[in-house]
Amino acid sequence: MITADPKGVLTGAHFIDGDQACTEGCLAAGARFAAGYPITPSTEVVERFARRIPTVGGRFIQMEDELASSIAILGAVWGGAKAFTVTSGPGFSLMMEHLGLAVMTETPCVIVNVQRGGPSTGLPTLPGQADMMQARWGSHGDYEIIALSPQSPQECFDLSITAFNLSEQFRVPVLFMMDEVVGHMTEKVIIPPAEEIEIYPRRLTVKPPEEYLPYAVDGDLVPEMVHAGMGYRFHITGLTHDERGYPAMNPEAQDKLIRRLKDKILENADRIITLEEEGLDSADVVVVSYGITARVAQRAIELARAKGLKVGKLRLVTVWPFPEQKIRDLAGRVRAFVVPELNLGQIVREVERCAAGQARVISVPHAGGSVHRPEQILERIEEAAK
Amino acid sequence: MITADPKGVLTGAHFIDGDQACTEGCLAAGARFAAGYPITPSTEVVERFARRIPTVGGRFIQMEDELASSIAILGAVWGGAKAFTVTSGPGFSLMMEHLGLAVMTETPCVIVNVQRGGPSTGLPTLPGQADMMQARWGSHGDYEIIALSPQSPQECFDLSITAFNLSEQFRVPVLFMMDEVVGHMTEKVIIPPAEEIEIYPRRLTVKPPEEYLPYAVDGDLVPEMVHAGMGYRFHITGLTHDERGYPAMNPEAQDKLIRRLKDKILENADRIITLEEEGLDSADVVVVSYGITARVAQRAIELARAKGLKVGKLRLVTVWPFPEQKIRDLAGRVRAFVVPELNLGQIVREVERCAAGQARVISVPHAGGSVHRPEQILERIEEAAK
Amino acid sequence: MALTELRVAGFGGQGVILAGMIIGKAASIFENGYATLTQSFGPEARGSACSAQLVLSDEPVLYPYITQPHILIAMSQDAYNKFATDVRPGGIVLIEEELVRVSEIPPGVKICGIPATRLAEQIGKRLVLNIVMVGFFGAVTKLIDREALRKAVADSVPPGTTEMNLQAFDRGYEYGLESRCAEQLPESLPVERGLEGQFAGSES
Amino acid sequence: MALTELRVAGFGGQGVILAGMIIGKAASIFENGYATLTQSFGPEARGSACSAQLVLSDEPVLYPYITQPHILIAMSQDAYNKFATDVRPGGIVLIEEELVRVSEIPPGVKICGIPATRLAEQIGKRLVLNIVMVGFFGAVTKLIDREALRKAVADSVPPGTTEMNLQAFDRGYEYGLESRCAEQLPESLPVERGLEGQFAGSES
Amino acid sequence: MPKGTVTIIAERCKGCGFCVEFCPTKVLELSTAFNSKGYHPPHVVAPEKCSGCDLCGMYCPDFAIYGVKNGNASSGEDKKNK
Amino acid sequence: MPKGTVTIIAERCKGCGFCVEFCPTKVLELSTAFNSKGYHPPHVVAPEKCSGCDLCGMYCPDFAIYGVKNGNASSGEDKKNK
Amino acid sequence: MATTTCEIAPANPVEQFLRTDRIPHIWCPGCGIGTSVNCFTRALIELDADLDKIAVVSGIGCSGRVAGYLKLDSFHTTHGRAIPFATGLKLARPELTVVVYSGDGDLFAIGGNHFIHAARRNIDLKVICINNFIYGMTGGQVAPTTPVSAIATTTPFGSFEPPFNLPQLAEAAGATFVARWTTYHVRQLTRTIKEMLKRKGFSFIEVLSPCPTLFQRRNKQGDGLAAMKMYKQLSKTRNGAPTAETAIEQGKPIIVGKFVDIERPSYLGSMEQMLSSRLGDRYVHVENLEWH
Amino acid sequence: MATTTCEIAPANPVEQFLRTDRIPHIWCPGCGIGTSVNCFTRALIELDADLDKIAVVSGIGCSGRVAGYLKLDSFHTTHGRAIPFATGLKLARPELTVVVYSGDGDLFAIGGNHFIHAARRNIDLKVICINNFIYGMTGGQVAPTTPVSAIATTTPFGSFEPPFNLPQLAEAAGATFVARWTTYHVRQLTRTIKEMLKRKGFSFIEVLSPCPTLFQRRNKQGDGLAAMKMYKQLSKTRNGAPTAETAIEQGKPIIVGKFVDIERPSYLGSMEQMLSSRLGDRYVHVENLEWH
Ligand SMILES: Cc1ncc(C[n+]2csc(CCOP(=O)(O)OP(=O)(O)O)c2C)c(N)n1
Ligand SMILES: Cc1ncc(C[n+]2csc(CCOP(=O)(O)OP(=O)(O)O)c2C)c(N)n1
Ligand code: SF4
Ligand code: SF4
Ligand code: SF4
Ligand code: SF4
Ligand code: SF4
Ligand code: SF4
Ligand SMILES: [Mg+2]
Ligand SMILES: [Mg+2]
Repeated sequence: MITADPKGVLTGAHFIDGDQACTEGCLAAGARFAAGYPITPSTEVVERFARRIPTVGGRFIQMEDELASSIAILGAVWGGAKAFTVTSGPGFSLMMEHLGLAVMTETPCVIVNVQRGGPSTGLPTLPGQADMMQARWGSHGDYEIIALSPQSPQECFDLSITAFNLSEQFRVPVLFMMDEVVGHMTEKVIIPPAEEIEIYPRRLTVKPPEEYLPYAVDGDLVPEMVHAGMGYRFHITGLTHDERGYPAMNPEAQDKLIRRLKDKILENADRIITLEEEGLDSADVVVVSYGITARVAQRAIELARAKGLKVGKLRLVTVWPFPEQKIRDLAGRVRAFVVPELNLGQIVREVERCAAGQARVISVPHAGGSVHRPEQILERIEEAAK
Repeated sequence: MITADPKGVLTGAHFIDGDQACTEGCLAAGARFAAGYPITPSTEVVERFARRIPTVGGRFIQMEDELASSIAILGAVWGGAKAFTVTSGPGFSLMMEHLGLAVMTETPCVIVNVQRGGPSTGLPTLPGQADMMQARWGSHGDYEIIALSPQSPQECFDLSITAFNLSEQFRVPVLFMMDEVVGHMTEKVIIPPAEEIEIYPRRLTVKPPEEYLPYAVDGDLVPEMVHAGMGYRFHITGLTHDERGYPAMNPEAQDKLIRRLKDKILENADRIITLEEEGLDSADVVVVSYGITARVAQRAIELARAKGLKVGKLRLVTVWPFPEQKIRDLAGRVRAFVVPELNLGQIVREVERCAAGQARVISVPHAGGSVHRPEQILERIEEAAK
Repeated sequence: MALTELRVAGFGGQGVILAGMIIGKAASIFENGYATLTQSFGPEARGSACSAQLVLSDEPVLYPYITQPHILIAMSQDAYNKFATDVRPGGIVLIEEELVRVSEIPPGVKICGIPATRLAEQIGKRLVLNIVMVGFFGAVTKLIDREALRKAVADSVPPGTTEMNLQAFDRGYEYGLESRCAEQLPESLPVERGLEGQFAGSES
Repeated sequence: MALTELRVAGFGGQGVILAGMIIGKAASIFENGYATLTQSFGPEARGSACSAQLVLSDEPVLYPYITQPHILIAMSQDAYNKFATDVRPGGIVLIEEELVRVSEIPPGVKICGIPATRLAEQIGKRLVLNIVMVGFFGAVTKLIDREALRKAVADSVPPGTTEMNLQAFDRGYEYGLESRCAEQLPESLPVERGLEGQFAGSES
Repeated sequence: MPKGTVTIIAERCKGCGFCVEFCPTKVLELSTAFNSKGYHPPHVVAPEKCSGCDLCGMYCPDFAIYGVKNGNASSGEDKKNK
Repeated sequence: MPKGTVTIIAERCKGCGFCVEFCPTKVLELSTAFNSKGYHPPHVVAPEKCSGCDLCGMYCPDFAIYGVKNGNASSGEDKKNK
Repeated sequence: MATTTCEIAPANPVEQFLRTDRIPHIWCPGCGIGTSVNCFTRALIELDADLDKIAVVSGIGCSGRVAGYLKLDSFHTTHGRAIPFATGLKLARPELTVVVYSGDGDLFAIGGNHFIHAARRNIDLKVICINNFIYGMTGGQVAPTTPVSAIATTTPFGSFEPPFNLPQLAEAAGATFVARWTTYHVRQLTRTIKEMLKRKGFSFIEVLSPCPTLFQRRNKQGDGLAAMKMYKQLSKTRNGAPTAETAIEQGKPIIVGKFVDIERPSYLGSMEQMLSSRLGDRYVHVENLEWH
Repeated sequence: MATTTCEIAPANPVEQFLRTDRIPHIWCPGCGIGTSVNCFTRALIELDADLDKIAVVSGIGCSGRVAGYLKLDSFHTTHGRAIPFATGLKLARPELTVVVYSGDGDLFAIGGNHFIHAARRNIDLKVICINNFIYGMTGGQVAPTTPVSAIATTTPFGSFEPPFNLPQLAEAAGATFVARWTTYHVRQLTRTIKEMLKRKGFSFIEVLSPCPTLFQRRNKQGDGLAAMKMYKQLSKTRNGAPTAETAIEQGKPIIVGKFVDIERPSYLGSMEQMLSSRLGDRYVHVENLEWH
């Protein structure tokens, strides 16, 4: 770990919304390139970046569409930058091909999705959390990604740094899954001094070109990178490839590559996953939630506790990789999980799968466009506690 | 149900591959418009369509990309045609936004995905089944679709007709999830006479324009359609909308619409789902499979039975909606499910979820690029039977 | 301050969100409290209903939404109609009195009016009506220190417009200090009826 | 016919798949059996390794892949090297004898060679070498009726080329009827060695 | 009787002033009053000058005004419009 | 000694004939023999005419032939190429 | 009296074309989109067009909302994809007159590829592009039409990307009818729309239109009315001007007029001709692909 | 002797640029792509270019495989997206000379939008488009360059879509350097590539190239050699020809040459200029955005 480049760090207290806090987080993390295409409710992130970056030292380009912005950042990363793009549902759908390319070429980058109501054009100005499964499954083929879900402007700042760090550490695109409420909610955000911000450095090789194999790995399954212009004359392709990065059109190469891409995430899941846990030890009922819904759920939990119920809280700061083991462990000792989401039941399916019949799993769906009323969640907690 | 238009039906025995059989199925189903963009291993479907359609009476256009082809078909449907498009992984990823538009506007259409090895450019000429979760979750927002998985050229013909029928019946895009093996495998395909082919007619309204509400529904939750040029002067939008089809930017409209879009599929799941079952009654172990893998699994099942094991077969002809109830029922009475797939474990997650700890669930993953060796599956069956 | 819920509402173009921002910033940056501001607006850039919700508190705000606001600032008729009945008993409704005709007041709620648009126009820019409203709010509620509010105004408006905005703030504040608020249907407030007359004229 | 596994292999541009198609069609449409043809080829349109696998049977074919073919038709050296050792004992390998140097024959496997490319060139079009091969296959294996194969050829080639293709088929068939097949390393087959000589010449 | 009649739907008006500016005979002026959205709609100051040219109608982005030539009341009615 | 030398890498050749056709001095002809891919590579029929112009090399899509001017053997060696 | 109340007034000519239950619309005071709609509807009136056979397809954006306000068969599709949707619609149902009505960002940023390909193919679409030099709907970001040095939210210090010259791009791609007017030119625009609706082939009208909220005001050009006056003052009609000379540049007149109007077989015409010439009697022509 | 064996031969000039462990390549006999690669590599030799600072970006297609064979920093991206990838690369690391090497389908069908926008912005990219009039990689489907009435697998009865005139489209979009040669013109092509590599701004060379397997043969134009002879015979060099006159049409000469070569500030130059003029000292210029 190194510390942040002070040029990007706007140390101090700010009353800003989640979108803007996200921009500041990316800047603090060292992002000096962003390519974007406007879409409500995410545009403020790149608007602020466009305003800030010329005085920090970097570049922003508004591309012609999301296809372009999602691959321009990959070009920038191979050119040496830390880079990200920002979008919402419809644009996220358009980025799916390049999410796959980033996975396949192991290009560290961050894609921010400020979720709105879907499907299709849906509710452009209103919140949703219905792209959570898309984040995991939206591109063709098998892969694993990392997805984080902030619950406040402060976390939009803090976790976008985490997103970049994970992305560099595991050479994987990290999806920063905000939602319209968090994105447009304004609160105090404290930005610490640069020297208090830890940055995971790019894993550049120290090997000379003759010895360097772009996709050879050691212990933690993550290969070392080089940048264009460094004299390595390397090749990168979205085709299945061997350790040299050359196309290898056979099932053996496929098996080796694709499994490693999954394993580097799954085998490191413990190092990746962050959870916020509270009152789990004595809980009868555990509320599993993420993003803005976690704050609504918190209120419901307090109401339930006030009624004497033993309710625990498990907030998924990291949504993907899914904390399978945690759920399995809890399932053996709690009565039920209650899973409120701003969708008709997405992450609850994972909870259900991992609970494996050991505990009841109760979905508290919501079609989006607003958040739950705490009472809606409370009701289901009460039902679960019965 | 009506019978097929004989103009599109090439009655007789043919030695053709799955791609070509799919074309013939679409033609028999009444498709008179296709828009496509070439991509291996799916291109033969539209190549054949381009050759056939001028003498059948219809139109084909090769669009500039998959974004275009996937929405041109929606335009054609609203103009009155039955229409489809065809692609493979990378193109499928590009179609995700318009899959959502089709869901939202309830536009009946068929999207064929001849799956190859992924992610990214992957293995263009080799098989995979790793877009199965993408089929369900690849577009932003909440929705349900229907996905079918044929196992032979004959089924490429038969089920593409089913795909169109379901699409018309439920006004939902139907995903026809082939794979490279099935697509490029050549076998005898028997095309029956037109009068033996049943076609679900478009649900056009008989109401006069004054009384017609584009998105009002009755019992089965599917609204009636009109075509442009019929005098209804209707409006269609990808925004959340009310019964008039007008944008309605509030959570109530969202709730009503999005739930109905899910419910029309889920509440009709029994009418939609087709399964091939064999030996389930007495089975200890059930092999759950689909597409080409089902044929490989069949061989493994036979080998296992030869060893005296009680193995049942559940082939998912319909993969989505997932046959939850069937798995739940079986889970109570079998020892284990064995789920071979040409991916690192996708549909097995659904099996796991629905089995809810009542039976063991054993994944037989394969990264793609070829099919399983039957012995690989056999081994896991044996393990499961222990 | 104790947890206070506040809503600012009007139509797009009136600077509703900025008004909320300034109040929130004053409370959380220039005083040492916490504020959570959420917003809702229509799909378009301008013209439709728009509102900002603020939760002000001494402690970090958990649940970011308001349920029953203590204070409503209503800058349009639509806003008033939609939100006035939600205000909790004992609360206050601040209105742009030339744009809002007060049809019904929830029991126990005080109504205070200001011709903010007209005052803003007098200052020279109709656009500053929101800042006039913020000043008015400051004076009527005394929830937040005047100086904190002023600093927040200065910190939130485009450079070059600071002076005009501070003037607008002060104008609203002064007006607020002098104004009387009503607790029942104020027959006397010269709202829509007047307009009707004028339009009838223009259409006849 | 009993379940028979067959592989046709060569490089792209040799019409490998079409050869397989014709055999499959003959078996499943023009005789009353079943055939499943699967194919594998490289990413490019032409030039790299390419093979077709056929399972022929009297009953519907379940498992579509071959495991150990009874018959291999090898039209390039690569194809031979890659696939010859898989052929099951008692099986047959048919080779394009000017392109394949037989390095090793699996025990109990018969090798039959034909200069298909040269024969095709004699007929006038190098491209029909695959049809020559099909004819050769028909004569050597007698697995499928000659007429069924001829019909399948006629039914599978572009209109206008039927005659040339049938001629190619017949040429291959006749050659096959006359040819002797070897069951051991055929020192006498004039393969790569000869070429080497020629290239040496051209490079010196 | 003037040659034309102009109709104003004040509640739709957003006070852009296009009609006032581009009326060739200067029939209109913006009023100082607000409508319920807070805009100043136009009012007629010189009715006698109205030619019914409907330029105001063509300019009005809010479909809030239109002119018709007198004695031509049903023009523009589309028979096919059900 | 002729002015140039042409080198043929027969195993790479796909017999397209570009080199033969566009050699300005007609140094080459396609041979009748096959290489192991089944193509007919060129061979040199008039070595004395070769100017080493490398047009054959510029045309050859398969990097299978090239000409160099005699006494110029290391031209084209790139110092930076590690 | 020269004015009347609504009730007894002769109908507002645009009224029959509106989904009046959706009015007031969302457009800002002084936005030019509504003005263009007036021209479009007047053109339909003057043509006495069969309104059942006219379809409007929009993408996403303020301009893209036109489809939603017009009481015609109308489609509000996805951002940038109005043209391929319209292509499918037209090919399935050639009897329809298919109008694509959308914004500069929609048609030329994300949608640029579809535009040039439809122009190349000469698909019989009538494209009306509201060019307000900005992304309106999303709050004023730079568009591929934004003039150099203009302020947009994503070019807060002035845009440094040269904009497209849309008529030139359209012509180079293959459009057979290319015109430009501003919302000041209501009569000319109406006339050109009429012409376009009557002809066959890919047709394109660029309509320069004020976006006071996000373009004019931010660039200190005043309100919508100020923009209209500026159009009036700066425009120079040059019918038939070479499109290479129609770039909109600071300090130069805005060239308006009809620039291109040539005949070339439309896509469907070419298809018909090629297939029937190559297939003869085997070619089966069907007009509308209506499915029953 | 005039010929030598490999071992003792002076190095094949192209060899140093090849990933020789990947040769033989996948291209067909008589395919022109390899010929264009020769020209590109000769241009690099003649320029004595620093090969560590040249990056090649390709999309997907036969032509798109160029990146994979060149021993330079090379990127094989997704279909149609080489240009936006290259844009990101160039903007992050301006020191690189970024060459986009791809096919007509890749750059102008699916990738058309990126092309016109990069041209508009005058991003300093050097685009080499192998135009073989067809989609090679996927087996011969119609491309936006396919001549009318040519047979492709998706136009089995003859294409009826007019192709783009690529130089005209490029110029209309804003390209500052536009040229066309065929693979017959190896010397001219080499020279023009050299010129392009030396200049700044969005540059485009169209290289007409045989695809014997899927275009020539299907259209009864013989093999690659026949195509080369045809190019030789039909080409007419007209440097500076107006791009409106460079359409490739049946029965007319193929116009080749350098058509456009103008100066316009590049995207990065304009950015630099605008930001420093508006922000003065506050603007922080960094050349490469290298992250350590
Ligand atoms: C895929 C996608 N990306 C982005 C958006 C957000 N978006 C909506 S409208 C718009 C731009 C509209 O600009 P323009 O077409 O010029 O229309 P205007 O609002 O200016 O009339 C954008 C970027 C979207 N809806 N979908
Ligand atoms: C998204 C996507 N769509 C389609 C394809 C399939 N595809 C690969 S290459 C290609 C066309 C190549 O044509 P061109 O660019 O002209 O290259 P050529 O092969 O002719 O050199 C297509 C359609 C793909 N890889 N990705
Ligand atoms: S043009 Fe319309 S909106 Fe504008 S002032 Fe006149 S009536 Fe009002
Ligand atoms: S109809 Fe013509 S003259 Fe009458 S008010 Fe309108 S613009 Fe003026
Ligand atoms: S140009 Fe090259 S590939 Fe072609 S014949 Fe000559 S050596 Fe062989
Ligand atoms: S180097 Fe020149 S002269 Fe020599 S063979 Fe090659 S082309 Fe002919
Ligand atoms: S933002 Fe601009 S384009 Fe959109 S409605 Fe307002 S003025 Fe019109
Ligand atoms: S298919 Fe065409 S473009 Fe591709 S390698 Fe072969 S000849 Fe070249
Ligand atoms: Mg716009
Ligand atoms: Mg091509």
